[in-house]
Amino acid sequence: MSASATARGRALTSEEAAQYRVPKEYNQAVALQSQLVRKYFEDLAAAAAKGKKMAYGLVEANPIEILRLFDIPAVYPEVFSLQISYKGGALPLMLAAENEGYSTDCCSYVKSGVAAVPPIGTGQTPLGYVPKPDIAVLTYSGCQIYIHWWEQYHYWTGAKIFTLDIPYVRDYERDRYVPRHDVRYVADQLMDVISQLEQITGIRYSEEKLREILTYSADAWDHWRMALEMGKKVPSPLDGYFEAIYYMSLITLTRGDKTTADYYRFLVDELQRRAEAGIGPTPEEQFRLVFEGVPNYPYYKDWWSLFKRWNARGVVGTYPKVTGVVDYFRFNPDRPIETIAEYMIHAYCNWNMLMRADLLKYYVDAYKADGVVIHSIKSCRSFSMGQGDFKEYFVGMDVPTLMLESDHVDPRYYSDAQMRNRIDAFFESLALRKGLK
Amino acid sequence: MTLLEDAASREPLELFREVTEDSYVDFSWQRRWKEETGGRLLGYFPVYFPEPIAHSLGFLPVNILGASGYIELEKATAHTQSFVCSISRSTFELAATGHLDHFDALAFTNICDVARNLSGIIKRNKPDKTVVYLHMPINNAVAPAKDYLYGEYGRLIEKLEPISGRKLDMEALRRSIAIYNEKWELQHRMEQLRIERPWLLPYDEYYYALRAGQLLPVELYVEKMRSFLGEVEKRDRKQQDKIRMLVLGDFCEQPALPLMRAMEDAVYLVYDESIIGPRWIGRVDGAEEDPLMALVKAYTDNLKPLTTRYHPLIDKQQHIAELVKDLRIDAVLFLVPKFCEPALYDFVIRKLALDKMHIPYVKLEYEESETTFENGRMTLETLAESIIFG
Amino acid sequence: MITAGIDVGARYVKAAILEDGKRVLVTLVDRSGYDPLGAARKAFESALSEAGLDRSDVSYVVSTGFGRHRVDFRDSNATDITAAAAGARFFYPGTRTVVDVGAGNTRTSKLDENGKVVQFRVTDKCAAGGGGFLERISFYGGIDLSQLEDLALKSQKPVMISTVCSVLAETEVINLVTKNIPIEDIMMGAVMSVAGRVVAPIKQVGLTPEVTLVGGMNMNAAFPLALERFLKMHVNTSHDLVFGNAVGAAYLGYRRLQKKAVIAQ
Amino acid sequence: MMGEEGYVIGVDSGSTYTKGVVMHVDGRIAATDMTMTGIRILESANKLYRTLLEKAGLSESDVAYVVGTGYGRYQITFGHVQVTEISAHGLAAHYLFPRTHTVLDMGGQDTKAIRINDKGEVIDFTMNDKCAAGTGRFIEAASRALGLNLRQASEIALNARRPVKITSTCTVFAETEVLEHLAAGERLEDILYGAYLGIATRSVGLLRRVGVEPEVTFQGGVSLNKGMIKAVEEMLHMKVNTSPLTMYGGAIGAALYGLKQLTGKEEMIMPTADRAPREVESA
Repeated sequence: MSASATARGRALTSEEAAQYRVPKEYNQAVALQSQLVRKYFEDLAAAAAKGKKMAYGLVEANPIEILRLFDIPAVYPEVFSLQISYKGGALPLMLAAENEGYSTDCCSYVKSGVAAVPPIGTGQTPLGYVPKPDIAVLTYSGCQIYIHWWEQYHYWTGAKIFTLDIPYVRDYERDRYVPRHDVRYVADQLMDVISQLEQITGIRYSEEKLREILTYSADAWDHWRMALEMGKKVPSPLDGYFEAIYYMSLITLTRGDKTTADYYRFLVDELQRRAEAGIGPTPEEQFRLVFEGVPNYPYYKDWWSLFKRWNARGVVGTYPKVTGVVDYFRFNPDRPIETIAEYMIHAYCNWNMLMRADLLKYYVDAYKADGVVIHSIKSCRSFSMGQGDFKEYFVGMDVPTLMLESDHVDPRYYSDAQMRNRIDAFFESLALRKGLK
Repeated sequence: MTLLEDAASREPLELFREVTEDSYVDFSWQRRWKEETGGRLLGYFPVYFPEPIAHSLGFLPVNILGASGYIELEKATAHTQSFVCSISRSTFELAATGHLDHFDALAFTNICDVARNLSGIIKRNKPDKTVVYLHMPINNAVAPAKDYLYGEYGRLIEKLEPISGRKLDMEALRRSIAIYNEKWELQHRMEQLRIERPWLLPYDEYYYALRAGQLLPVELYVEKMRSFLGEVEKRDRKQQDKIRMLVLGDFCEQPALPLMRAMEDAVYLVYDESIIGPRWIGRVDGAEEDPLMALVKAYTDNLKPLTTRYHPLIDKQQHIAELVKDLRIDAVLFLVPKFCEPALYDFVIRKLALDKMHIPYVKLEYEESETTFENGRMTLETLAESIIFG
Repeated sequence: MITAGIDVGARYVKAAILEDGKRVLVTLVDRSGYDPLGAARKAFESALSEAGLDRSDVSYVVSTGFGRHRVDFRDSNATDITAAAAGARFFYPGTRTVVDVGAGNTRTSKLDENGKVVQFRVTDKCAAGGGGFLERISFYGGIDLSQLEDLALKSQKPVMISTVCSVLAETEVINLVTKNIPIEDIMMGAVMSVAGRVVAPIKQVGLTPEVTLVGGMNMNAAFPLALERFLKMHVNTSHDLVFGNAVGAAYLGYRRLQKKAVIAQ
Repeated sequence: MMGEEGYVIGVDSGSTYTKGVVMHVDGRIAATDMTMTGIRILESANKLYRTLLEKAGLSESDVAYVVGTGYGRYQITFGHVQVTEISAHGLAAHYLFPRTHTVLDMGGQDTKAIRINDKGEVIDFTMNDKCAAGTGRFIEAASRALGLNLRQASEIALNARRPVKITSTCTVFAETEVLEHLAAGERLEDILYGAYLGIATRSVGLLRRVGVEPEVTFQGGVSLNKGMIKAVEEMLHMKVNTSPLTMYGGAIGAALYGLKQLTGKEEMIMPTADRAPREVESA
């Protein structure tokens, strides 16, 4: 007999739900996504083979439009690290890095990122070949460790660092206030980087071309937002956390071209069809959850199934907003440089803790959620430090909140039994609250 | 007798020790100062803060350096996770338990993600407290950085003026810079003393003298420091056969004094990064016609490396190589606060340089609240044994 | 010439009596209890009587371990790392890498050809808890610590247990037990997780053969085996090395006396 | 399904011990027992199940419902249903002390802070961070390192005058801290009580995460430890409920859960008339 069933009435959990998969015809976006991501990695390898200069970029605040302008292929160590971890290949990289003196307290993104490429690694990974950086574009937004990470590359590989200093959204007295001098500062730096890239690549800067790229970005961006906001529907046609994390790959990696823009149109359309057919990520929708925090990649599907078996759907998450808080920011191709500057400022983790708490509160209300799940990881103190305070905040508002702990890349921090225990207990109490039997 | 009269009558070291121990949790000295002088209090989190700005507006800038285990982390346990460094947790505890209430403003800078978020959750729990978060530039090699930081200091002044009821006066600021330059020179003189004749000034005396500089009114401190150093330089003590050691990593969280004492039994700690901010900034150019811009340049143009501040033009490996050479260092101690990522990454960068030079080094994790120090003693004794004997 | 070594550890006091820096006459162990100094005295005295010696026969006493400064009858003291190095060289003169897994932290060191410590590491806080961990694991497995090695050696495919922290590893073991995984595979997995935590510090000091294991882990045949799997290299072990630090301390005393003798001439 | 006769059994398969209770449908506890869990979880659970029937003088047919809880709950195949020990402890605390609103459960591996409503249902809960795991086993290890058993340690701790600070969150390091203080010549009682206070502080921190609302009931293996009770009360600045039955909290809760499923009865409060079987005291 299945876990936590009730003696009378139907079961609240089922292993069928845990294993449930959205019918193929309603789940093509994911397949298409992985196909396009594969192509992205192939193009990288090809470019590297041709001896093209490789830029390393960071997910938060990546000025991908500008790199496109100068036809520089960009590698995102965060992305290849999480993909390696997702494919179960992270542990050897952790150990290799630790043998070089990196502590268990260092971010596992940094460890896998540095250990994957020479001189520590070979560049050969479960994803295929990952080139080491020639140019490392440091977008200091939302994460201080970005700086230290890029410094590691500089001292290990001699990569040249291009610095973009993005001020934190930090004025606690004035809500959502971004001083003018912040935007000007970022814009000035962008122009500085542009002129340096002109020299390196010999390509002239064309504002017109940039506008064109940004128009695609804006288009993709708007549909990306529409897709995520489908989570407001009851029942929700998508899992705004576990599925959205698949969907966010392209907005991060290939924003600014037609293919990507079309992809997000396709996604919105697919989710529409799901909604009309009453299809969602779980057989039915018993619980609606807001997710705060970075996911667990090494056990992604197992972890997800612990929620699915309760027919719980993540209706929205903060993590997909690390590429920019879509609810708040929109691209404006008419002010190309400023709009990129503003985009870089409004990465989720570049928002101060009060704004983050407010956003979560807004999510709970606007997405009619039953509770909040906070996944706290030691690796990312930018995300995690103070999540305990969020818990306090929600306890104060009588919003059920579950705190979980593991890591996003390092498999050594995941304990199946404890995860299950905490998650089951959380749903048991949610069920009581909702009077489910 | 007023607080300042009393202080004037005190032995420097006695005063230094007293205010240091008072600043773990109580800050009663500063509270009395506020009551008696009607001045304002500004508390700031490590590593660097432009003290002269606050000073010129009638604030006593006080460095909040963690409770060093003198407070139970109860609220901190609820609000912050256990993988967060001790100084941040104890600082939150101090704020949450009202020990920082008499500070009119709290200031933080972008030294790390933890300190950044800490500023936010303190504000969330103390909505009425003015909490200023300064984003110090990291792209310091480009021109816009200066204008930006100038504007950022403008933001700071905007927040402080209403509290102090004064407007910023450039002449006052110039005078503040001058007196803080004096403070820097005295601390620099003490640094040199530890480098040349470490046996004259044991670590804990040096530490009290250093920390008091972040707690006392600068005028009082400068006067006391002068007589203290005068006394120390006259000391006649015997040099022991100990190796000369460089300590790196203690730039933010404070190592427990008994740990440092235990280690100094075995070696001479000739240079360290404890309370490095005010020492790192160096002399601020008083001649500059815009004193605020002088403060800005002192930060952006500073080419001394600082773990918590990135500067594109600095080569950290070359710097540690020079440091080891110039200070005649036998071995390096990486004193890493538990869970302090910045220190952990710089460790790797610097160790790579030391490996090339065949300079022995050890890494030791510590927490401000530690109560046992055998690990540290054993580590340094072994190092000394391996260098002196064998 | 008789020299003695007293190793006052966190849990145990070990004593060794050495003759002419060659023959180990006595080694014995006792609980530190809550009077380390008393325990040290007692261990020393019983060692003497066992060797049929008198206090006056002993020309030099070296104390080591974290209670070393409290041993009031010592002639001098050495840290665990220095003592372990001397002990390892005493039993295996070819030793270049020393591994000493204590109940709390773990110490690794690299020696030059003369046995001088040139590089060493004390594990980070999070890598601690080697010895105690296995005790508790056996407890949960409902077996005696002495059975653990036989069980572990039976293991066909040891399970992977987190190497990051002994507390987490312990929880994992319990979870594994609830999953009906063969006990021998769990036990070997546990042993390997302890070994795994030692690999990084060894690599950091620079792995050079011969590798010698000092301390209590020599009692557990499974541990060196696990370590060898990670290092892909032979590891010197023997039951004598359980007393490596005490013997090493006594050996240091012997060398000290020789130096003195040389100076005297 | 069944009348006012009959029994339910709750089995709590924990990391160290498997505990069980037999409960009459009217809520009376008919028998309690415990055994080492060891590596054969189902076996020890089965063994316990039979002893319980024996003790209560019942036969299988008298048992209408069996509920499993604890880490090994999915192994207890003869159970009708499983429930997490968090929900179980909530129900049990309410059963033992009806005015309970906050529960502190200290086990060998985890510490749990649970807030419950007037029916003993879990409103909110939180568990220790990874870096603060293993409370119970730390107390054991510390005592063992000092060559004492838990009871002795607890008695000694009560005589503390100037407790030393044991600050390390990590139990591994707290352990070495204890031993080093010993070597430094600190007094035994002060070290032990210092260790208890350190744990109590962190546990109270956990309670704050869910919000402390009186009464507070202290459960789990560690809650029988007098020194720990004192420390928790000292840090919490209030009395906490404890009972010799408290280590059976999981099992009692499981039984109550079964009772609820069975009779649909919303809540069940311990019949004050009869207290727990005496021998539990010495457990």
